[in-house]
Amino acid sequence: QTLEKPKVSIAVGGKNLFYYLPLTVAEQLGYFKDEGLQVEISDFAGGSKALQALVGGSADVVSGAFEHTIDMQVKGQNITAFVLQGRAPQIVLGVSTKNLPNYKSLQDLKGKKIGVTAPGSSTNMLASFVLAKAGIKPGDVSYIGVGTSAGALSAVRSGQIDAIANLDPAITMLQQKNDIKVIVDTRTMKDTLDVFGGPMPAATLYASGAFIKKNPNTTQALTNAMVKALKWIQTAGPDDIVKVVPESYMLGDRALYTAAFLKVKEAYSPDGKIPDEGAQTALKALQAYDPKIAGKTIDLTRTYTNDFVRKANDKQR
Amino acid sequence: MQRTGTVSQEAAQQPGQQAAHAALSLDNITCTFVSRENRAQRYTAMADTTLNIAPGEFVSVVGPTGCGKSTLLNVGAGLLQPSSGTVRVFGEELTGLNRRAGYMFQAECLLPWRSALQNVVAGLQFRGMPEGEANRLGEEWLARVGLKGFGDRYPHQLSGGMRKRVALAQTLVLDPDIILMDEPFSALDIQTRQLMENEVLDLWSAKKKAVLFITHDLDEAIAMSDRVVVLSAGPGTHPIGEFVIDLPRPRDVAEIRAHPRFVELHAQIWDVLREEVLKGYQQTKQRA
Amino acid sequence: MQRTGTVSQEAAQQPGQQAAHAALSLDNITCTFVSRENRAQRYTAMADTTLNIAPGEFVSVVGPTGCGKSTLLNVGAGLLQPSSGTVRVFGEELTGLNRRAGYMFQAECLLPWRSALQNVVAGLQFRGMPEGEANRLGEEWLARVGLKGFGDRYPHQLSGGMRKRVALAQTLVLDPDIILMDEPFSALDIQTRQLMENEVLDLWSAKKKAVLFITHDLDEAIAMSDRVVVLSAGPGTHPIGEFVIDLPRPRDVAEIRAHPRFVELHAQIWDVLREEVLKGYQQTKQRA
Amino acid sequence: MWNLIKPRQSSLRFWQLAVLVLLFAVWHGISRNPQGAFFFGEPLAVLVRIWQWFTVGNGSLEVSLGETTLFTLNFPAEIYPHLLVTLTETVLAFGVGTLLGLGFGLWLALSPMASAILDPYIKAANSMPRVILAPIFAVWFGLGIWSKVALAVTLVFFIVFFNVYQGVKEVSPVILANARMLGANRSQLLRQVYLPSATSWVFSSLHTSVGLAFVGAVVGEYLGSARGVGYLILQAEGSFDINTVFAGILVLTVFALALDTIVGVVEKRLMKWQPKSGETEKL
Amino acid sequence: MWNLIKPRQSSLRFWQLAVLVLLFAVWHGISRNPQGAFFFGEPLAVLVRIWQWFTVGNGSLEVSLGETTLFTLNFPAEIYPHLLVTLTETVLAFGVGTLLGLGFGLWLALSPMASAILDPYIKAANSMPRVILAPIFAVWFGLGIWSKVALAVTLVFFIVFFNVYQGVKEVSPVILANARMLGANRSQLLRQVYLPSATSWVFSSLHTSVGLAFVGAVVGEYLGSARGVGYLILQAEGSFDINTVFAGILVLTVFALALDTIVGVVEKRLMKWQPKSGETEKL
Ligand SMILES: Nc1ncnc2c1ncn2[C@@H]1O[C@H](COP(=O)(O)OP(=O)(O)OP(=O)(O)O)[C@@H](O)[C@H]1O
Ligand SMILES: Nc1ncnc2c1ncn2[C@@H]1O[C@H](COP(=O)(O)OP(=O)(O)OP(=O)(O)O)[C@@H](O)[C@H]1O
Ligand SMILES: [Mg+2]
Ligand SMILES: [Mg+2]
Repeated sequence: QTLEKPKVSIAVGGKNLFYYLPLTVAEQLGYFKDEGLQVEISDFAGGSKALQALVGGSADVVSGAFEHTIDMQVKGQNITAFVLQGRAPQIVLGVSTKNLPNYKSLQDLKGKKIGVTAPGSSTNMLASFVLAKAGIKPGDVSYIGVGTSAGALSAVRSGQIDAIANLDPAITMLQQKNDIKVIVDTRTMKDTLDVFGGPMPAATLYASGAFIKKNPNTTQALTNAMVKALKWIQTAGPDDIVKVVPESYMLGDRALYTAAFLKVKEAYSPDGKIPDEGAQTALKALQAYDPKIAGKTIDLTRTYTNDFVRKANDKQR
Repeated sequence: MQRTGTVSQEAAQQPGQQAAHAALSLDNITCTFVSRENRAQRYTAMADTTLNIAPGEFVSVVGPTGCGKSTLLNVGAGLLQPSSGTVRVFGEELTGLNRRAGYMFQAECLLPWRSALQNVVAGLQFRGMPEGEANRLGEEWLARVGLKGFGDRYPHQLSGGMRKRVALAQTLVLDPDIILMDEPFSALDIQTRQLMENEVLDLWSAKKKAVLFITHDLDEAIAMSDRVVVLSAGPGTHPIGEFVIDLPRPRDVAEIRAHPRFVELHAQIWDVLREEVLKGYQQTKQRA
Repeated sequence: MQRTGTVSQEAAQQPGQQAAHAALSLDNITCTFVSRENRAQRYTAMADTTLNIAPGEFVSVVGPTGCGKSTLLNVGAGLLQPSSGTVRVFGEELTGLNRRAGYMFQAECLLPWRSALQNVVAGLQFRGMPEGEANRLGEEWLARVGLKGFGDRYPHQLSGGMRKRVALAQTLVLDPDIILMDEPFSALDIQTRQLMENEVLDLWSAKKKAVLFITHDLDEAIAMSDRVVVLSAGPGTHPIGEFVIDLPRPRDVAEIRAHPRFVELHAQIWDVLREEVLKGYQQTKQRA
Repeated sequence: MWNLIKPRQSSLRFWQLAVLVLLFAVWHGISRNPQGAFFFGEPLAVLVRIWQWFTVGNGSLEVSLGETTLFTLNFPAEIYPHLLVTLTETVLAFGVGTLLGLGFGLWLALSPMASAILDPYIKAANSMPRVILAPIFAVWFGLGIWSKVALAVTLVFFIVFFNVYQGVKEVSPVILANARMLGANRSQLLRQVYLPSATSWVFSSLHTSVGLAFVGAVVGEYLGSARGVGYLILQAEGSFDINTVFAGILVLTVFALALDTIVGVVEKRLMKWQPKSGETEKL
Repeated sequence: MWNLIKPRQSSLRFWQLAVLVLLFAVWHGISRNPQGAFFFGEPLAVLVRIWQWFTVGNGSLEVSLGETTLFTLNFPAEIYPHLLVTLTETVLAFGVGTLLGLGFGLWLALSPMASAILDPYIKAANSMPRVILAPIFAVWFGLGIWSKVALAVTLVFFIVFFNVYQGVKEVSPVILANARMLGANRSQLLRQVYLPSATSWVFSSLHTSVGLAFVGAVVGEYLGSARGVGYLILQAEGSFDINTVFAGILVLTVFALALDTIVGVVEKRLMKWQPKSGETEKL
């Protein structure tokens, strides 16, 4: 089997997030090389920038959220996810213990400031989704983009925001210092099912339909590597992770990193399959949140394919 | 003023005949400056001025300070568009710059980023003369104006009089058909001045250029020129007297001053000029 | 040169006595310019120059162009640090600017963003004079230099001679104790020039200022001064002759020229000066 | 033919409009291609979006000082509070940055030792990527407008600073000597000589920094805020609504031009002493 | 006492060093407080990081043209490929931006009609937040260095442009008239009059834009790249490794100063005709 395109450029928005850990594992353990691939991973300031690089044709494949495939279908771009990395969004909603020490229920968040990574991002979506279920309209709270790094921490600690929807490692850092009280934790399957009413596909590898059609072998090779990485993670302990991940991800604090890893471990897909009801859940969530998608009919079958994962799993066994 | 009247009438007939063959002919020029901010604020510096300079003629212009001599030269050089009237250069109507003229400005005009020698050869370079030849000519002219060895100084390292001499060399090295000079020697001491005057006269008599020369020194004007034009005080300056200088050539500017005809002409022109200067001075002393 | 020798020796004795009471005293001044890029490239403009000006004395300096007259004035004004020697102002050693002097520059020096009137009153404003009074004085001085009604023009809207006169008013309106003037009248026609000269003489005789005056016009120097200093040609300029002008005061600059003593002095100074100019000119013509 | 339509003063507006129409036409052409539309949006949709911003919905803005809300402004359409916030930030940044740049520029230009010592540090500060400072500003100045102002100031400041510094050094030595001889003290020299002489330098930098003040404010909002046009743009980008992104840019541009026009008017008034060519009247 | 240690030419380096030490001391002081260390890192750790960058590990850089790899460079330590990429981007952006700015500035300053027509569009372009253009540049120029160069060029260009434009307009009318009378044609006027006269303007803008070229390159990398110092900073920020962020900034700063020094040397050579004060020799 010859690869149509051994040189593959992968775009990712925030490479060192736990959200994209399988990609890093595959890269670091040399799984891509094993498949004969030469990948170059470009890191972007955000998931939407990575997607833009794909649409613009400068990146071949994106490691990004599954929702993007649905979003892009509305925009007339045909994009297909072909391997799942995470089955839970890993987003955590917490309230500031400083500003709201007496937090009781979601109703307390009315009129408050909620920090999200960026307005319109999936953290924003989750927060709106959770609040909507409690009967709070988007206009009743204000969302502030605080990013995923130092800005997010300082916004909570200095009391500039009352609640935060964010990802690891920021969340674990806040939890350790008792800065926030977690109220929704989609790092766990339980909360994910609670909130979304079904499994929620999170990080995937996706590419344009045309790319997949033109380069099936390359796509297969990528999938093989990713599935191998996912399997490795299932069996890996904290010590293994620490060995694999680049030193610089460790934030100078291994204990913190391993603690965070144990929290999110459950969220990684064991086999890379995108569950069919998961796609439904994602669409429902988007429709509830984004009026532009609400009215549209979406052909979900075009947004993902499990063909490659199936073959990869067969091969692994 | 009667005497002057006749002189200027006599002169006034000439332009009509001369205009066709003149090297530079200003015909009925009026120059009105307007302020850009306030169009109502205007000043007519020159009104209905007619002046013709034949090829090979040396014409000096004298007049009270601020009357409009520099303006006249700017018009002749094509740097200033007159409000009305036409300028002709060797019979052709002038539009844009007067390419056949060399102009030595009254104000400081050396290129500050070029050394003295580079300033002198600037015009030659613009005309595409090879470097070596240009520099040779430039050095020669620097020596002629008494600045040999100062070629590598920048303008700010030269004295006021030296800068003027560099500017003189810069203009004359190009050997233009019409030479316009605005108070070229005012910053020089008498002796150097006379040396320079003789230098210019030599050049002029060898090549018979048309020269329009502005000066405040009546001696200088008479000693050098074929004709002296006296301008009235502003506003609305115009020629009020033209005197043909019928002194023998070649002249030495120092010796000619003793010539009896020189003294006579000096007295005549001085008469006209003095009245005009006083008039101008009184005017500005009394103006609103 | 013998005759000059005696004169200058006689003068040379005075400085020693005068230095203590002098308004401005330059003692053994040497000025060497060095190029910043190339420290070896140097030019000694002035060497071992001693000059004292008593309070109320009018001293003129003449010399060939480029000899170092402006440099001398810059040193006196405190704008240029001499390489060696000391400057004293009313007995005190000068460090920094000479605050008691007014300096009319040779180059264009008006503030281009101020109108003529605003330029004249600039110094008054700096001294904190109330606006109304300053403007009244300014208008008065504008009229004195024959520029009444031109107060609202910006410098670029004035002629060369007008700008010079504004600069003159700008300096004199401040009524400084020491007046330094660098070729103040060179851009003016003879008549205006004489009017200005008389204006300056009137002011000087009324207030008895110390004046250091640079000019290329020997007539002007003699007509106005108590003493005329002749500088040698550069490099290494120094006084080579001092002439006390013992003409009666008050003088009218136009009339005094006919005075027999004037003619005599003129001839004496001219003798010294001429040789010097020719020497300077020859030098620069022959220099490397 | 060319002579008839050749650009001249009278047909200036026409030609400017022609360029505008051309730009829109090219844009429209690009947007016919879906790939192009994805990146550049569609001009018509963008204009519709702007129209909606200014007509549909309503907005409100709480003006508060510290913890207490002073008053609440209500607006007839959605865009106003955002626009007001962004404009406030920009104008503040422009003002503060200009003043700081002027002050520092003058100070360092006039004290050669201070400038020699601090020179490398200022240049270092100028080459620091400001985006990285955003979180720090957020801590110091909060998430309100002031952190955005601070970010924009770091852009404006250096541009004004370098030009003022150079402008002051370019003052004609003779004019300076003259003013000193006329008795001007330090502060008078500053106000009456250095500043007027440096005006054209200052204004050149102001034209650049008007634009960069907007850029700074928007990027600041983009990195973390609850309102402002940058917030709208960021939100639209998150949901791949490129039309709204361009609508935001267009609105900002119009206001940048307005601010620049004001700068231009001031410049013209202050520079009226400068010689211009063609001062004779043609009859 | 003050006179003894007062800054003067000879003790300049000492004082610069003193400021540096002071800065590090303050920084160290801040970093004793954990909150401070969180935002500003610890100077010692930062220096260690830099040391490691330059000594530990190895790096390689594939230089490729289009799809084909031309050759692979191998380096003795980690930082070199990143540094090389960023420096290349910066220098390219600086060069291209300066040339474009010069060209456009000269053209518009000398053709008043074109400048009148295009004026609003240039100002509009200058006030456009460049960050938004990053994805578009990625489309046009790919994910390699050229999209970063493009982003940095948009910063450098306008700064140089506005200064050149103003600089050309400031040419002394008399000197210009003199050159024209001496027979200079358009291109000679350009090279012999406008450009030399505008040099100090150009250099003022170059000092600003050296810094901004770095900022542009780093922000470009920050918004999306696979290598470069900006990439390192982005990685470090994502993992809260503030020491590495500051190490990156420090390294960049040093190189920015080096580039600025080169600009300064060129400036000094070209400006040697300018009058300076204190030209007499003190004996
Ligand atoms: N740009 C201008 N705007 C308005 N007025 C001007 C302008 N240029 C010159 N003038 C006026 O025109 C008149 C003539 O000026 P011009 O420079 O020609 O005088 P001039 O004869 O050369 O004087 P001078 O002997 O002093 O050099 C003056 O009154 C001057 O104020
Ligand atoms: N900054 C400088 N660097 C080098 N040489 C200089 C500098 N300034 C003046 N000089 C030289 O010093 C000498 C004297 O100059 P200065 O300006 O004093 O002459 P001056 O007597 O005023 O001449 P003029 O009558 O022409 O005004 C000249 O040879 C000049 O070249
Ligand atoms: Mg004149
Ligand atoms: Mg002089």
